[in-house]
Amino acid sequence: MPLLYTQSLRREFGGVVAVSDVDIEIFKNSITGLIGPNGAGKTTLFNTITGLDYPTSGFVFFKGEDITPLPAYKITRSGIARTFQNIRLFKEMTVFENVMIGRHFRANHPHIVKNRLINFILGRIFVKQEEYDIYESSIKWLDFFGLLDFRDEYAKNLPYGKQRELEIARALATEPEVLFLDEPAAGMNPQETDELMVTIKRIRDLGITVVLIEHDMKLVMNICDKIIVLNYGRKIAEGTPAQVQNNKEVIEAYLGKTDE
Amino acid sequence: MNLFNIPHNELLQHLLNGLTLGAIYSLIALGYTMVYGILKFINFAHGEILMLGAYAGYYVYYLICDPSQGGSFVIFAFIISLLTAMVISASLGVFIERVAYRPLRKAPRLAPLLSAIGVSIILMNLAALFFGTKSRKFDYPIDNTTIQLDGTSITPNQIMILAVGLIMMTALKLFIDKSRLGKAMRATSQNQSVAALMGINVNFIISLTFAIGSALAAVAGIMMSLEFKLYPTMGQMAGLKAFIAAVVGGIGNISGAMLGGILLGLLETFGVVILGIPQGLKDTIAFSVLIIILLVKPSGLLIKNIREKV
Amino acid sequence: MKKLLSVLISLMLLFALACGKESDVVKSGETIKIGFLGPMTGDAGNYGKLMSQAVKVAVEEFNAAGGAEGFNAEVLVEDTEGKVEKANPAIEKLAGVDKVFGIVGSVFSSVSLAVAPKAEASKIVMISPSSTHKDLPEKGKFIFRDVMSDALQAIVFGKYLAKVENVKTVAILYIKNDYSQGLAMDFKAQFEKEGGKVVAVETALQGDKDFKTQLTKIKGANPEAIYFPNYVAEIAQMLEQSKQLGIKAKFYSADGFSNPQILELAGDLANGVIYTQAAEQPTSQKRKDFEAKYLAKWGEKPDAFSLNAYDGALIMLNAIKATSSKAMGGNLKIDRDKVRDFVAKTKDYDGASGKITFTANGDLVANIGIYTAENRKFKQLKMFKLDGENLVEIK
Amino acid sequence: MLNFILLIFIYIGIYAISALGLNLIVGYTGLLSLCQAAFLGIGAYSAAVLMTAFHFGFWEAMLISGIITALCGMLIGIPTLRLKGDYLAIATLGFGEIVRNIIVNWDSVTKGPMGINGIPGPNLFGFMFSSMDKISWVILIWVIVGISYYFVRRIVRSRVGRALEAIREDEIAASAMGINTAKYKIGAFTTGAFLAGIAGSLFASYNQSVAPLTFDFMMSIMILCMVVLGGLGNNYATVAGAIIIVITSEIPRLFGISHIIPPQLNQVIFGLILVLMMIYRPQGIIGRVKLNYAKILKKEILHLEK
Amino acid sequence: MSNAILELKNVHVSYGNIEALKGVNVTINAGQIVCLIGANGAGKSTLLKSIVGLEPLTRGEVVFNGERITYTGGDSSAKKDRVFHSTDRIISRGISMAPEGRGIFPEMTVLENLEMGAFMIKDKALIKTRIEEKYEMFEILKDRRKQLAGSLSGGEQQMLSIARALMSAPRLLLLDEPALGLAPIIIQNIFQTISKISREDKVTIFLVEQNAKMALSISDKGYVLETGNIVLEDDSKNLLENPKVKAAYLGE
Repeated sequence: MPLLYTQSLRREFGGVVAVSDVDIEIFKNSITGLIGPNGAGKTTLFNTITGLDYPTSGFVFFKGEDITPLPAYKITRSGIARTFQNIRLFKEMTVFENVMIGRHFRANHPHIVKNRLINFILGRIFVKQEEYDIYESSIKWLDFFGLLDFRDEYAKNLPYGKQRELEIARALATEPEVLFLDEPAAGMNPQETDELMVTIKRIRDLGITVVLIEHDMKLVMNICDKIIVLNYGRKIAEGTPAQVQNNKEVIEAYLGKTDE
Repeated sequence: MNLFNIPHNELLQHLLNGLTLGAIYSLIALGYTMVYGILKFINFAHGEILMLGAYAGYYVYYLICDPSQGGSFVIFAFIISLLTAMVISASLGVFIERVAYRPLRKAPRLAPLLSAIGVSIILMNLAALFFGTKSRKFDYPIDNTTIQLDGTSITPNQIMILAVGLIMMTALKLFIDKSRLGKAMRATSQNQSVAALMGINVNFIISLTFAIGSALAAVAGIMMSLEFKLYPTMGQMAGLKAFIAAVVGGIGNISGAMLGGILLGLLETFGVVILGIPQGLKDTIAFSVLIIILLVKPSGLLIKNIREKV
Repeated sequence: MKKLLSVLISLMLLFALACGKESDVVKSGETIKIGFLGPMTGDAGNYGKLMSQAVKVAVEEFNAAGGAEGFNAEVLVEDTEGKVEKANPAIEKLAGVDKVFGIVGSVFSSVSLAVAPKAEASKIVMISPSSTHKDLPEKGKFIFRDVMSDALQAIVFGKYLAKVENVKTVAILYIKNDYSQGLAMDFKAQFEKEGGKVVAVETALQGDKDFKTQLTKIKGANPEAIYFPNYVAEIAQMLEQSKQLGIKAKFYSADGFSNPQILELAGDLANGVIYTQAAEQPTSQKRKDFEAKYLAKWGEKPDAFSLNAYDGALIMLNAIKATSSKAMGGNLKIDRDKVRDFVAKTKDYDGASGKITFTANGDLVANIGIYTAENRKFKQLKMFKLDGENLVEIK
Repeated sequence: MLNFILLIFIYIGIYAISALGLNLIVGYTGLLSLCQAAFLGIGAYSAAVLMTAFHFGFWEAMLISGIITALCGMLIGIPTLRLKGDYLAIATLGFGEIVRNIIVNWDSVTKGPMGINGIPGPNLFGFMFSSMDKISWVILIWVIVGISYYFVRRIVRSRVGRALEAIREDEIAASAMGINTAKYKIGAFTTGAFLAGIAGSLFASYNQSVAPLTFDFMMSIMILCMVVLGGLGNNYATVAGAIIIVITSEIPRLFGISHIIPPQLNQVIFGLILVLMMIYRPQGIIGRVKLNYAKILKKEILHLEK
Repeated sequence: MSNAILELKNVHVSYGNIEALKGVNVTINAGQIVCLIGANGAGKSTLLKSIVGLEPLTRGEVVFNGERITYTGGDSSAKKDRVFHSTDRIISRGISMAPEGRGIFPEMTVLENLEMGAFMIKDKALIKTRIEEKYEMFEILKDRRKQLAGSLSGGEQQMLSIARALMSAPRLLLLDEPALGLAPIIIQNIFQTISKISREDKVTIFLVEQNAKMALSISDKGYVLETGNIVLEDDSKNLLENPKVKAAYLGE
């Protein structure tokens, strides 16, 4: 059974169908690519799955449970994290704090912290225990991306490539089972893209399932186990990179004649 | 519901009163909405520009004529004073933008807001200092004898307010939609730097926006003084209400401002009448309805709900 | 935070040392200070302005007459904006910093009620020229007013309308402020007690200028008369809009109408409106003199409250003059309790607003005049006083 | 003079408490609220009614009115879930006007335009605070300012503070991080309103009277000015802002020239200061002080490890 | 170099204390397509903005068609040595730009967007013919002329942005990352259009692009910008063979 799947997921804006009855299946510990022309509904699909948008009809199942009606924060808590197409870091916060926010709800151990309010006001020891936990794991994730040296920098002052990495680090700090990446290589030069491919594989090796939207065919074709192609909101193809690359419909709608 | 117990001529009367009030709110709301559209901040001094425009019109009016004489010269004088007031208000609006808002274009969002509040306090009190705090009467340029129609009363002044409001709003709407400068205004409000790339002089367009909005405020101010007298704080509450109306209509949207203004005028008159509660609670009813409208349509009546792009 | 607090505390200590001693002595070369407390800015700013000008006329008159033992008086005008929280610093400043011996004010009842305990505690005679709320005089020994209370005015007028004018049905339109509401409610109670019928009670908010909705409703109720116990700007609006709506009822008002501005704002519409006001000697020379002086100095006419303010100022200045004495070093010694007692004994004082007598608790013993406006002038029609439950006309 | 200066500090304290509350809403959470005066009014009236009509003691009344105001804050917090930026500001503005309107019209409870008089002072173990005795009032109010300051400081320096900051920076990203943005936004309004309610009850008790004209839009603006003028998102600056604004508006009285210059001129000067301040220091006099949570944590954890 | 239409001489731009451009020299000859490649944050967009006056120079000068449109003397504090023309005046000299992120006016129709491109032109008949020309070149825009520009797809918006920039018949067209975020097939289309414009309309084009391979393949000359400095300048075909470029920007 797939870890996450959708059932005729549909999203309309006004009369415009952005996502049209899409079924996708994401299997555990795989890397799935989502490609398609601009306006094909890729990001909308991401949004409806991660709760930032709601589907007009259809369902999203995660670990066998229907998560369609849940708000974004609950979906994140259930184990789905994401990044954004236009990087959405907390710009006026430091790198370290960005990752700490990712740990925000994980620190919420009700069995440890009783009488939250009183403890909180008095700044008592249990709250400190909780903060300690946040501190430790934030360090861990920063280290994973080699961002420790930047920890006290403001996020807005990081170079572009590092900002992308920080956003992924922040998402991983929520300890997700599935990670959705929306155009992670956008704006990266080929060198940075190569590094990113390695990173994504490392993330997969941690046991995290990855789903990504990307226009960089080199990245998609190299690391994805499965590729799903959307056009005008519909799924037009699905399969291994090789299958998709040779699909006539995909070439017409998206890839074009490849000189490569 | 009390509505059905009210005789129809009384209802008609309420409708008429509400429309007149709404026309004035609409005229004020237009200025707010134009400035907001282009600079994305609430110009709290708009109500004071209105008040100063009204005073300017008042002084010119009484300088060139004696309204008690009546006759066509008074009407002529009135038109002259209206135009002068528009020019003075427009210059004032442009001047305020230069001095108090332009240095703050790149400042944090709240800075121009507070600056505008400062300007509003300054203007209101300067007016009180120079013109005195007492109310003044602005004599009608036309014979304002009530016209009685089947138990419903309408005054020529009300007709004038409705007509002037309608003309101004239509003219503005046409200007914004069709004219070259109007389109440049819309372009500037959507994206300032790209508008500059089109060869539009953005500073000029912003000044123009302030000028037009302020000139309309002067018209509203004179209409208000005819109907409700003239005093230094006249722009305060009316301005606040008109702004709320503009937001409910959909801020930045010209038709929205008109709709919001008329809606507020009608709500103030009908809200309590229908519920049969004391008139003192009219603001409660009107504002509650407006907040509820906002909750249902968070970006205002005439603007499509735009979801933030993720 | 700690730094801030320590700076604050040391500042306070410094001032504590600097201005520690209290005194009721006016040093030679200084002036006897009295205060005026009222709204000078905002919606009601004009009322404060007119009254403060009247106090200034009174002070000038007092000084011209030689002052007290050669000491001149001076009035300090403080703005309350008509708000309690602004009035508090104002009275604290008058009481604590300027150490005034008397205050004319405050204008609004709500503000007067709030500042009265402070005046009482600082032993400052406070005479309000316009706070008509019935509870005010009970706030303390030092609290007086030379304006008649709402209760008295409304009761007399309620009786007058029902008994003398024989009006059966009345509609009331009042503004939700302390002055109008007090009058409206007391009048309503009295008028109903007399057997009259109040067919509609409509309210409006302070600052409103559009009363068409209320008037349309009142028109629907078809009353014989409408009572507008408001301030002039609103009354002018109400009269005009009533006319526009074709309302044929008779109009009645209260002493708020006495501001001559109404003649300017409402023009001929003011004609025939009947209103109450503390009765005055229409021919009183004192009033004519005051009005002339006022007009000459300020270029405008005083309203009825200004008359009260002028009288109040003179009453307290005269009391200071009568009770103060030269002390050592050419200083003037003033005993606050004596000043208070002197003011309290005021009986049949011949003021610009009429004969002034204070009751035991400091309220005005007043005869009520019924007035009207005619050809842009005010005219007294009748004069009444309340004898128990009975209305007695004074010829 | 001393009394007058003490009085100013009493007012500063009252405003500072509600400005601290507003700072939590505007400065930390980034929600523009224009109804802090309404919260102050609700607090003041609740306390006034409780103490005069129901004869509650000051302390119970203060607590209850704080809670009542907090509930109202929760109510106005709900629109924040749907409204953004200036639209929210307008909803709060409307709410403020509604509150004022209701206070004026609800005669049976609020005594309408007359206001409520004769509100007693607090009684602390038999010690009665009288409004004539300013020193004890200054101490009482500044102790409460201190508590509020500590309370807000605890909030912003914790996990909750970081969540609020994240919401201000990017609400969508915050919700994608598992933060229940609705809860925190409403929480910010509730807490901000609670502090305003406490300030309101002090206001009522100190002035011994409340009147509806007091809690108008201008007052909300004044409190907002305190927050912005000092520096958004900086509690220390907020208190400084309160001091500056109140003292500025009392300068003519402090220098004893209030009866010489026309009162309007006083207001004009105040407006001028506001405009000039914004042009030359748009970020506020002190500005935002960014907390560095990494350092805070490090300090606290070192403490823990000991 | 009489053939140079645009020259940037020692251009410096700073944001606060951070220097985004550290003395950039660029020369663009008339009739050519010149591209500027570089990593994100290298200062590519800043450079374009400084040409049209959207970003003030701290030092250096920009010469267009032999005329200094922006100039600051060596000492940036000496105010009298500064000449800044406002964006609208620079545009009026014959420069046009399709900004990064397309910059269309979303709440105006396609037609109105095109009209805005011709804002400087007062001759209504001329505007009309120009619009018809653009409809011919970009057929999709003709079909969509009554639609709000915000409802177009990304590729269509990019086409609109370029068409709009051409409405003023500029002598120099600045394109800021036209391929950003577009699908491969559309990117191909856009670049074909760009070279077509250069060929047919005889417009000089200065192209800033991340997609180095595409940009270099259609251009005559290329510059490589790294952290505010031009590090390479050569004919495009040479750059395509340059091992450094290959490694860093072509991913080979």
